[in-house]
Amino acid sequence: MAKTIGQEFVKGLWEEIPPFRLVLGLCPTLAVTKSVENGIGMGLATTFVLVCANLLVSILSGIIPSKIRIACFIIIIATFVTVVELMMQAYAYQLFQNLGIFIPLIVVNCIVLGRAEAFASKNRVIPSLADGLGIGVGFTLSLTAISAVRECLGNGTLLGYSVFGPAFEPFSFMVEAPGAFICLGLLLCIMNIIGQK
Amino acid sequence: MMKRPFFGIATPKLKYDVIEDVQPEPVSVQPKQRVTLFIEKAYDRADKTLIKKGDAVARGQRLQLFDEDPAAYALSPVSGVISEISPFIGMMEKQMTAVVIDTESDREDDRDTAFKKVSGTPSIEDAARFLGRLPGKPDFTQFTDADRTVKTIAVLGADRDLQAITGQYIIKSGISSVKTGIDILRKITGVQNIVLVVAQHQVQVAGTAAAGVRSVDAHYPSAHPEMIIRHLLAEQAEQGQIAFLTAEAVAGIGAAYNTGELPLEKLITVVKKDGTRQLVTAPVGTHAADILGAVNEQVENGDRLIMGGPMTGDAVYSLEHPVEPDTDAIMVQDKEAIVEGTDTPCTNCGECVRICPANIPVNELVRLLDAGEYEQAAEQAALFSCIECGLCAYVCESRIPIFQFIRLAKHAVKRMRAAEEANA
Amino acid sequence: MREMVKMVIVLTVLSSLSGGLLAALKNNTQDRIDSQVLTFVKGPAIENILEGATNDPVNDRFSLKVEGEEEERNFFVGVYDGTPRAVAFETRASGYGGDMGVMVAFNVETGEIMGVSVTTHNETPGVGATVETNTDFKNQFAGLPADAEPNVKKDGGSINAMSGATITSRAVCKAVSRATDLYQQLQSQIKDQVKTFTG
Amino acid sequence: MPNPTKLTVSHAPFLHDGSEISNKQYNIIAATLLAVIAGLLQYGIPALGVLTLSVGSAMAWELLMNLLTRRPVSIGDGNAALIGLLFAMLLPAVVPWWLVVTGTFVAVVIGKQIYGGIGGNPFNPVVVAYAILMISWPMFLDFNAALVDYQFDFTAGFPLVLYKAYGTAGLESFSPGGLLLGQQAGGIGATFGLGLIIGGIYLILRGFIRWEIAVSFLAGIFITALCFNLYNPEVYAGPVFHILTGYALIGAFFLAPEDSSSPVHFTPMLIYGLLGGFLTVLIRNLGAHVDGVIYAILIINLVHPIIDKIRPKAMRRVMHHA
Amino acid sequence: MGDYMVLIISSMLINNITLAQYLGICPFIGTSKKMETATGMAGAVVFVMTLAAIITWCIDTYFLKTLDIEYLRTIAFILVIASLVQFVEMFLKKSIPALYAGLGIFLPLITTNCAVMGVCLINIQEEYKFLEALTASISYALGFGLALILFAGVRERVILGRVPKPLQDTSIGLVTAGMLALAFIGFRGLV
Repeated sequence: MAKTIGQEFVKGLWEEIPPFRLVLGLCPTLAVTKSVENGIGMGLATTFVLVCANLLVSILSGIIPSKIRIACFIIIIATFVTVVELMMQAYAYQLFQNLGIFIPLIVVNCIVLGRAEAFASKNRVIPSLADGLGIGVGFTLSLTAISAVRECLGNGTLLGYSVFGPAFEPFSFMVEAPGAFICLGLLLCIMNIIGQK
Repeated sequence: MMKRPFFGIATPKLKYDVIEDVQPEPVSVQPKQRVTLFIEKAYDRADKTLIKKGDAVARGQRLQLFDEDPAAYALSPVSGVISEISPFIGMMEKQMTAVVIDTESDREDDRDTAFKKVSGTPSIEDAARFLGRLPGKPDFTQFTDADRTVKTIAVLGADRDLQAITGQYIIKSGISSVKTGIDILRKITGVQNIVLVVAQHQVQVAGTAAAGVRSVDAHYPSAHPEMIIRHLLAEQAEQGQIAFLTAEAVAGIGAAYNTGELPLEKLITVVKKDGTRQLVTAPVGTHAADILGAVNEQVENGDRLIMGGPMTGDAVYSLEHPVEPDTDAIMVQDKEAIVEGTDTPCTNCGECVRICPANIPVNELVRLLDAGEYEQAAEQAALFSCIECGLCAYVCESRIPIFQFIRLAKHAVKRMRAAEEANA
Repeated sequence: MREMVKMVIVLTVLSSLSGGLLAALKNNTQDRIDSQVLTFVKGPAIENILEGATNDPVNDRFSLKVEGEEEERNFFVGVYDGTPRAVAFETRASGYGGDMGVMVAFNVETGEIMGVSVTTHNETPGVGATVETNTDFKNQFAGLPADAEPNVKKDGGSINAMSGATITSRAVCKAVSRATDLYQQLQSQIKDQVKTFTG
Repeated sequence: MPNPTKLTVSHAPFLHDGSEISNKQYNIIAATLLAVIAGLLQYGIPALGVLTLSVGSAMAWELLMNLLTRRPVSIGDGNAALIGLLFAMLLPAVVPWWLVVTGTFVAVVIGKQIYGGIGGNPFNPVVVAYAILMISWPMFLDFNAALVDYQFDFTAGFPLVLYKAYGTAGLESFSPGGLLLGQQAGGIGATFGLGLIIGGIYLILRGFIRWEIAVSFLAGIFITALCFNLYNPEVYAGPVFHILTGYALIGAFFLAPEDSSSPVHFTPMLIYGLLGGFLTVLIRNLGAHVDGVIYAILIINLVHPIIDKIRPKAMRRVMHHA
Repeated sequence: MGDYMVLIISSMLINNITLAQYLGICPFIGTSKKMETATGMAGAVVFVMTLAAIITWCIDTYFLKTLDIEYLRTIAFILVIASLVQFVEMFLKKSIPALYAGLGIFLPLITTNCAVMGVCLINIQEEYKFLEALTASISYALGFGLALILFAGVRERVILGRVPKPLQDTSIGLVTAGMLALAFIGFRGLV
């Protein structure tokens, strides 16, 4: 039963990769994946919060009375979200502008609270760290993949560099809201097909 | 004949066939060699049956299967010897018992007299005991069921299904027997209000039968009991207050008490491949092959033989299939004329919804059934409102066998509910 | 009871720790955030309208108190050929998707509008949002006198609205009108302040 | 018994009215012919190219999806061809080939096949495809730009663009008769109003589309446009103009009544059509889009499952059941 | 009056919270498989979102802004929303059990519904005045409810279709939601 630290980490990259396997955190997934830059930024911000929150929750889980544990988790998560928010304003303002209210909204991202509640509060520090890091990296990878598809098709660029050359007419539907939904739906289908094999 | 009209703006209407003014006498057919009878009871205790293989039976004799179950019986239409008793699975997994009797022509005059002895004093118990398998299959449990009080009897002199003219012929030629039957029914059931329901053109003839007369209009399925209640007898539409009997059954009851003899010749409309019709009388239990042979109808590989009408009958797999007490028609369809069902999904064209006489949202229903959501279909899409007329499948452009889907679903839901009740 | 006390203690300690941490972080990043906001939010718009200025207008700014407003307003100075000739400041008006900010630059010598540029907006992508790039629309404001009250043609003015985005166009006009009002009100103070920025 | 006759056994009912999916699809294709031929005469070879490419690629996508999903090949039912045809009818005569192929991909694969093929799609595939393309490449679908190389003996502008830009002032050169005969710029098969009306009436009479939807859609346009027109005739064009321009007629007869994405009960069909017409004019007069038909149809497609719940109660069974 | 009309239509339809602003998508996908659940969730969201938006607006304006501690906004808001949901749940359970029976199971889900928090933040970001914030919140909530119910209507049908296996459930749900968003683009400019 007991998984090694490595396994805890790796499961976030495939078995439980959000948002494909763990269908959670759809809002930021759809909202910020217009460009790869935003996708990675959002992924890293979430990873930071996940890791820190998991770490602190697993340390404090002995002290926190179970009745108010959710409230405590929320305070912890919200603190780290605000830290990210402030740091990003100070050092990566454009990214902060692009991500908009989705930075404060990490606080209600079900993935973060879910990991704190379901994993970190029941496990020791090191596995919790690995879990948070794994899920975080998995989330970042997913966001990068989705945003790569959307940016390539919708804008003809990748990280700002032109991919298909000037003759390509960007399929700008992909960067609009309906395109985001349809793109994620089809990617999910592809994941399902791969997963079946 | 039954194709969609070129201009299809209005909902198609299927018209009942009307009997001709000059209708030739029915052809009388006798079974060759053997007849087959069905008893509606599972053949599960083979050693306890009252009738055994090799028993000699007389014409009109009650063939009861088990001692404790007097409702499970058949009436032998011929004299002969029982050559086989075997289980038979009918539609919807219905467990039945098939009894095959080899006819013996030299015992033609051997008649069973059990009924004659009681026919002087008509009673509902005797009627249920002897007359329940007369042609037309009168259902006497309607009157003996403790859960319901019948206040009106509707005698159906119109034909329920398309193309058959059996009911109309009974009204045309046997109205006096119907009248006698009605009088006897009044006596034995105590129900005074008896209504004769006939096709429009027969109202005058029916008026002589001294009963209230109602007429159904010319469009299918207005002669369906549910539709008759809804449109003609709505004022008495409390659950279970109306009992239905066919005119043929009522005429049979009349004849039986008049003569003391059980009438066992079933009147059947044979619809041939070319669409022409022939009336036939044959004892209940006569095999389809005998009847078709008598009217010179050739059946080839791939053709379809239908016991009953084109909308609600059952296609059978053997020419040896017998005429049952309620088989009003036998239809042969050429293999070229068969429209096969398909597995195409519903296109939501809505023809079924517009033609459904029970206002069922058939498009939704068929989607639910296709997805296997039977319970939900019963709750949301009015599965049990279906009166099983078959019109939805008739107009379906995807050619989905909707009617069969519905019957299967009803069967499944009923079985599920029964299982739940048993467990509860 | 003991559990209750424990709950209260844990919550209090946690909250105060969190509050303290954030307060400290906030104090340390405050200045950087302020300059980041100026650079990235107002910066592009200022550079856009004060094109060709030899100084860095985002740095060369002064603030003035406007009557009836709590906070001081920032004014950005553009230096051309060694003389501080232009001043730009932001006004707001409500557009289609909420408030939008418009940076308006005035030539202090002639009193004419030098240009307008949108700083923040929340307009519909593909419709009102084209205000960011629609130079034909924005160029209509350049050269208007400082007492102008621009208006779209539909409302009887002289400005051609962007097609399909009347509300956004209207909001820009309104913001520019506010700017001209403000400029006239503060003209003398502005001129005094601008002079201090010599090359 | 030796060698018994083998009978066909199947389920009741044993009669069928002979209607079939392919028959309906081919009839709808036939009904578009007048409008399509008029479009071909007007726009020539390029239009023919777009048309054949669209129909061909739509069928190819359908075949590909049939193979991928391992389902019976369904290109024979004509639905894919019809989707391709209707899609081409909406396009300008001059569009790049990849736009056509992408469009039919969206229509057939995303609009229809992933919902399980014919009958599964909650939205009209053609409309979905066109709306998506309109978001992505509006410049290629701008009729005035696309048709700039053509010389016509009538005002070759897309009436709705002129209307959007200049109000009723830009519409003097259009006469109802001219519009009816296709003297306007527009989609390959969407300009010849008379042809569309004849085709639509044919389909209604044959029962292949529901008159309730087509008529109420046009009535919705008429009433709404009339209200706007009466309120301010200077700014808002009259109802006849609205009905005869853009995709109003093709929408009413060929797009809105698509079976799978429209209701089946009587009152819902009327509501569906009226709402569609109302939204069309609303979007044209007030909205950001030049032609409201596409979005109006998407919106009514969206609400159709809910309005289709307005239906007569199913009959209560009264027979006694043992 | 006209401004409020603009605000209502733009918040409800054009800038629909889910279909244009990507908020509240998890419950949007999660509770739309059945019409009944969708209606329940829609009701609960309208109720909680309006309350939460008003309370957080007041806290922000009269507390955070006056004390100049706006950087604590995220913490303050999430705590307010979480306790509000708890309180509403307790209140409904005691005083209106009928409503609780309908909405009860959806209430805990709302805490992590980012649409609620999102609307609170939008109100502050847009610098709405009290009445504007109230109007916008109700319209956003109604917009969410409307989209959810329409989506459930479509989805009930799609679920019964023969959707290929890998696309079933969430995958086809997202694609359908995309088409919903596509339809809502039609409302652009309609004010």
